[in-house]
Amino acid sequence: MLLNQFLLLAAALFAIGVYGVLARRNGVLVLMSIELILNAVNINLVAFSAVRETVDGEIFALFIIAVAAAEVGVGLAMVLLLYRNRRSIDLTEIDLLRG
Amino acid sequence: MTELLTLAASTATGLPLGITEGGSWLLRNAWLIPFLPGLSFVGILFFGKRMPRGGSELGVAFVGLAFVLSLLTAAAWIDHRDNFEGEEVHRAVAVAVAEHGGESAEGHADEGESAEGHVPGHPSLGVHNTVTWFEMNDVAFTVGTLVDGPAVMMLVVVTLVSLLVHVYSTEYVAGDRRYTHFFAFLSLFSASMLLLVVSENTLQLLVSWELVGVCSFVLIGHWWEEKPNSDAALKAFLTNRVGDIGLIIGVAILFFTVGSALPGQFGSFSIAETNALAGTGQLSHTALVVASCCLMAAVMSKSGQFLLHTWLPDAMAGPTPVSALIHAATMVVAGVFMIARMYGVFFEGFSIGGSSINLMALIGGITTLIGACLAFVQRDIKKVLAYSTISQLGYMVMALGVGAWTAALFHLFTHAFFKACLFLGAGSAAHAVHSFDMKSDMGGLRKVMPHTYRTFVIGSIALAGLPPLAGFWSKDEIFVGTGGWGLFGGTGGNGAYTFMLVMGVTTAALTAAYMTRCVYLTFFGEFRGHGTPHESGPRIVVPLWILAGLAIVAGFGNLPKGLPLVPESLQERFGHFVEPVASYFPGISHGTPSWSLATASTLVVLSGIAVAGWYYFVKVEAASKAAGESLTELPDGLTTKYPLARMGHTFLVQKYYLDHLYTDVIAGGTKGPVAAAAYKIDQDVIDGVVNAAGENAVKAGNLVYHRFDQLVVDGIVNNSGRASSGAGGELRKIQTGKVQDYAAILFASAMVLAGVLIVIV
Amino acid sequence: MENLLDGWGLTVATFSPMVGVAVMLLIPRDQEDRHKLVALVTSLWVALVSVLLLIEFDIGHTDRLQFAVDKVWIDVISSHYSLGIDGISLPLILLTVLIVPLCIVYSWNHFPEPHNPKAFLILILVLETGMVGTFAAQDLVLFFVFFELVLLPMFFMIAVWGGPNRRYASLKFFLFTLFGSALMLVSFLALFFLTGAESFVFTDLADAVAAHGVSRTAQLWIFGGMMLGFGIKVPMFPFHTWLPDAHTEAPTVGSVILAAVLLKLGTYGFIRIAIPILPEAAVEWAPWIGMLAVIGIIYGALSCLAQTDMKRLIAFSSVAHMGFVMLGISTLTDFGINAAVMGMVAHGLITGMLFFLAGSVKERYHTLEISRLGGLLVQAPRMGWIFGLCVMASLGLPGLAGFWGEFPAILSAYSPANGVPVETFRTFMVIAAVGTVLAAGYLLWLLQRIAFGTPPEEFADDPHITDTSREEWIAWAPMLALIVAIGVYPNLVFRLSDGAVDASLHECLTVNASELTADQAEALGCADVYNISVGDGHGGDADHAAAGG
Amino acid sequence: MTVPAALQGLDPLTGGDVVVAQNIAFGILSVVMVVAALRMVTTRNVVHAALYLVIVLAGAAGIFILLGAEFVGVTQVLVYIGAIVVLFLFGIMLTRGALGEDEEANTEKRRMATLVGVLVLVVTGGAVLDSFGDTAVNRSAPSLTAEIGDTIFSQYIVPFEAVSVLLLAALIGAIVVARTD
Repeated sequence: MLLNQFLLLAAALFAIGVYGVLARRNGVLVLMSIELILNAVNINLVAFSAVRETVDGEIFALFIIAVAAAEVGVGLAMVLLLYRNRRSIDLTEIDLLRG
Repeated sequence: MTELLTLAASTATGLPLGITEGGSWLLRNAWLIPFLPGLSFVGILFFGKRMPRGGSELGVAFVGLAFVLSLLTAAAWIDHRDNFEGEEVHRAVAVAVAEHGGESAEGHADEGESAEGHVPGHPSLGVHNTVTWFEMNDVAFTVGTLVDGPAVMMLVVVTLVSLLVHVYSTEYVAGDRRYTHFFAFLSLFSASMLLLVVSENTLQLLVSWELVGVCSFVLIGHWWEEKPNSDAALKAFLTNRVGDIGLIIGVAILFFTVGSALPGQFGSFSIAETNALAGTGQLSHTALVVASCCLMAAVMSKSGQFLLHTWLPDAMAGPTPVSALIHAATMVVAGVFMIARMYGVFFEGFSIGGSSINLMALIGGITTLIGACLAFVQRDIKKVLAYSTISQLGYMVMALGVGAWTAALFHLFTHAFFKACLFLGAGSAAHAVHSFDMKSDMGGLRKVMPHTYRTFVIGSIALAGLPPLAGFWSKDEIFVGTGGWGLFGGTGGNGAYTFMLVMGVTTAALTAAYMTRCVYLTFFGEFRGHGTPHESGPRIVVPLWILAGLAIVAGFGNLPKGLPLVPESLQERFGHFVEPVASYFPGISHGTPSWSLATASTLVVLSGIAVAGWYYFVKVEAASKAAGESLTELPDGLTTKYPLARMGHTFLVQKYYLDHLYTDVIAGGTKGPVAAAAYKIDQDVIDGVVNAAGENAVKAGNLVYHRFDQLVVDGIVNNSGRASSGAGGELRKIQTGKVQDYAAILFASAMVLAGVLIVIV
Repeated sequence: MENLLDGWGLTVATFSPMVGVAVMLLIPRDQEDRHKLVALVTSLWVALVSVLLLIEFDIGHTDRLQFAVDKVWIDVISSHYSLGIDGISLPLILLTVLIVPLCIVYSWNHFPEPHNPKAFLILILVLETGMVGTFAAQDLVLFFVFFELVLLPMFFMIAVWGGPNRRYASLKFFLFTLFGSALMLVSFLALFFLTGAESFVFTDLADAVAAHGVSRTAQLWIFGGMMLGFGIKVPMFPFHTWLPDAHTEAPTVGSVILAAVLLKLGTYGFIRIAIPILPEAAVEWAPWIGMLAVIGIIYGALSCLAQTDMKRLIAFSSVAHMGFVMLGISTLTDFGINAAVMGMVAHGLITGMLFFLAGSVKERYHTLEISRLGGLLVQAPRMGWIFGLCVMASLGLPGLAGFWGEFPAILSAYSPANGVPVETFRTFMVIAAVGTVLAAGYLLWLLQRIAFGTPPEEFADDPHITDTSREEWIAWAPMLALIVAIGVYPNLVFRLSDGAVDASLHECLTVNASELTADQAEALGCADVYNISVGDGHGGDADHAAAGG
Repeated sequence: MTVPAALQGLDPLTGGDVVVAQNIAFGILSVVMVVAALRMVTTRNVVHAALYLVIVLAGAAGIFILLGAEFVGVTQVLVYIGAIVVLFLFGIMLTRGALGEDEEANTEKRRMATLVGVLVLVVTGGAVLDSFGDTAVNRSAPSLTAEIGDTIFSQYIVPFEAVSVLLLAALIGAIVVARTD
């Protein structure tokens, strides 16, 4: 197996995740897409650690999984808050930063 | 680069600079003279308002002190000139020029003998004293004093006129809105002018040059509540800035050109070194030509030479004392003095010797003519004097152009007195009638203002140049100096400047004529103004008489050589003491005076007076009698009779339309269309690109970012309003405030940059 | 004391503002006086430390890095925590630590809306750390960190306390600068990788480039990237459009800091990083930089003439003035770069003052429309005279600071360094000289409209229009004094900068070609690169001027 | 290198076949993952999206195992599929009705997102291909969980603690943000 195939797979997932983050209007779906991105990264890390025959990469992957869990928790909480305040989780309606 | 230094030093033999570090205490410490007025400026600025007489006493005291000091300095110089036996400063130069420099120095000597009777072989070493101002790149930039003939002469003139004007002003501007500020800046001006006079290097010259400019700006705009005044001030300052381009560039060129001849040093501002090296002819001639042309531009603006003279008449918006001091006697001659200072450069640059025409002489000649013509058509007495000042400055520049250095400075010397006298007289008259308009508000003042009348007439005659008053002698010397008068059987001079001679003589006639007109309109006929004018007080009259007296006697300072009944020891004293005989001064030759020329010029002047006198004192007088009122011109004059004459008259009244050219076309153009266009470009093109392209098109035209922008930004702003790219439009659209759009930009930029990095590494 | 300074002086000077910030974070927001006090004391303390540094600074060896610290910082990317100052950084640091307290004093009693002194002062202190750090850093990564640290506070200052159009202006400012610095970072990395230097420390990089040289094209690319990054900050001609908006919208103090210090980060980058590390590329780029510089001079001046808003006019005048600075830099001569350093200091003081004045005018008249103003000299004589002085200084009147940035720059353009086209630069010299006239034009026009004349009736008897207040005097007096002092005795700056500048320039640039013999040129071994034609300056008749110094 | 032990037990394969098997496995997994991912970001039904996410995550777990990182794979299944997705589903249910059928964002947005996505894919893919020509992954043995444990608790102890603090903070934060009163 070549390293490239894993990296390319990761790249593809990453790109798709980016698309999701940018294109979806539903907050929850955006969070999901972020998970996709994180997974792409994980694949890279694990692949590299497999090449280098060390466990560091895998450990980082584990950390990322943990952090992802935390992130989803907080993220969903915010979505809920949003929903409670605006009865909507449509990100395109949230433009408090508009200049 | 030490080895280079030694190498250069070994090959170099000292070039005599014609200056010395020795000399008496007074000469070495001439910096005191500018320092005193400077002190009074600070003093007046901070304490003036609290003083009983608003700080004027401080100004008068310090300037008076400076005057006394300059007199002492002059005395010290007279002693130094002939009796100083000190060390001359030599400068190591890259190319060996010992015999060259020596030759030129000794060339002076025997010219001195043949042409002028200097003490044989006794050079007049300028007294040189410097301190280091700042150092850069191993070059020490100094500030200091170079005291020699011209400097001392100027010191005396400036301090004297300045003192008189100070005294005069105490009455003239009494109770003015900004009495204190007026005196403060009068002092600052004196300080800057004196600093300019004793400048030892071109940088210092440049600094003081700009300082006198700004003083004139402030003083012209003294009554800045009225827009015309501030406009005039702006005009003066900007015109001078235009000339300063020339000064800056010229100084830069000279700096490096001289540096190329000095080992181990990339430039030098020193005036002595510059002139001396120019004399040796080892500086590139091209550089000298370009430099002299640039400096000439500066002279044109500062000394009101043709094309850049238009600011001077407007400058009359300032208080009359200012006009007298700055715009007649001292500041405007700064340009002339600068030429005289850098004469080595100009002499080589314009190759004055042995030529028959050159830029400087031409400009001077034209100026003197056009100035005189314009003086005819003025109603405002100060404008008459202003244009006559322009014309007289033209004389000086012309004289320098034809190589009559001494004559030029002598004319500067005498002109300072009689022109100041005239201005102060005009001021006194105007003070009485509260107006400067000769035709509507003056006339017949001779009865009520006897002192003003007499002094003004004396000044006018001196200006017209009738013997034996001051103007005659200096003007005559200039004619002699042109050397272009073979038909009068003269010899000598630096070339055959016949053309200049013709211009000069014509102007002499014109001058006489317009001064006659001015005198008539002001003092003869019946009073046309309102109220009852009365003679001014002593603090105005006394300076008038002093100046008038000087206008009479100043001419005797430089009686021509070989004048009968005059002992040898009294001839050409001015030339002897003022004209440097040193290697920083070119070897100019002097024309020999001739009776025929003097007679001719006198006759010309008389004819001028005769014509104008006949017109005014006979015809106009008669016409007024007939009309029963005091006329100022014939009801059926030339201009009414002949359309051609009328056209000419209009042409003059419009000042050759130069003002329209500058103000409306050039200035207006720059300020209006051009600037607007530039700004529009800025907003619509550059900023428009930025806005339209979002942050990525900072490098508009760079394909990558541009395309990226088209995609992303367009995607965001759904292509709307791209056409209407008023400032703000597009870029604000990027700022939708939506997180996702920012994220898009973030990702995309990151990727693009990553791509760049991949490409580069 | 000394050794303490040697080791810690710079670190303290750089990070004490952060301590102040920490303290202020703990103080509740409503205790404004306490915040002001802390901020002021902190900035004064920094100023004190810097003055001590100045006192201990060895004037004899301005070319040497002093108070240097060099510790391994991030080993992974071989970046060091390396601080140090020489004659170029010192004046700018002093300028910074002078401006900051003055700004705090100035805004003492009138903070722009929305008030909130706590946040405002914290931002100012963070800015101070960033600015001082940038001038002191000797390591590319560290430099970059500080360089960017400056960005955010300014962004918020404009975006929160700015004028009506603040969001647009702040975003524009942010994106522009970010874009520039991103490219800059790229070129830094490229430089590091290509040279394979053992660290990001400037000297290491320079040695690495000199030793196993980078390919010429790569050098050009890298220099180009840096040029963009620094040029945007300066701002150089095509990249200047963020400046007027940022200045117009920013609160007074923001404009002052922006004009006085932030713009200098760019030019400082040129002098400190781009030119010493990549001399060959510098020679190649010099004509282009010079061209952009003179375009900026003329073009900024013209835009000024078209302005109707006082603050915007002053902002555009910065474009023109920084043009002179860039011209001086682009000559690559000791003379020109000295002029540039002087120009930076002078422009910092003068334009800073002008923005202060604009702020005060705005405060009194509630407008900056030039057409509506007038007669300042009547209603507030002192302020009017101060304004006049600053205008004169800004148009480069000799005897005031501005002149010493302008004139030497023009002068140096007459004979640029070896290998730089002489005729081109002489053309630039003339154009720049013309620029001085335009400068006089718009500045005097401004002076006439603002100060001269009689006040328009809408303000004729407005009680709020008072003369200079106490805070203003305290804030302005030092700057005015410095403007005059430097103008009268420029050595104050030149003596510091000269040695350092000379050392920062490659010998081939500065050697006097006209006095080189063939073998000396051979010994230098750069005759080909800098096409030094031995025996004469640059050929041609008028060009016997010794190139460079 | 590693393959599921069962496969190894039945009949020993030669190295070559194993490589083939792995590549086949990888091919299937990757195709499934990419397709699922695409559906996930395009489907209109939120719940379906969550389920597609499950598929992708499972695929990722498979990839991990294929790479011999069994522990990571297992963790992936437990944490992601077991916890996070459930969390998501809760989120979806709690916000149900906000926009049940997530009608797609407007075309400009999608266009932009597509372009950026493609850009990302191109650049990263280019970089990858440019950097690692034909580095092969052939791992002698799967990494031991024990080894991972030792390393975490020795070398990476500080980050580990940090992460645990982070989780705690996240927990509290989530509660504070989301609580009703």
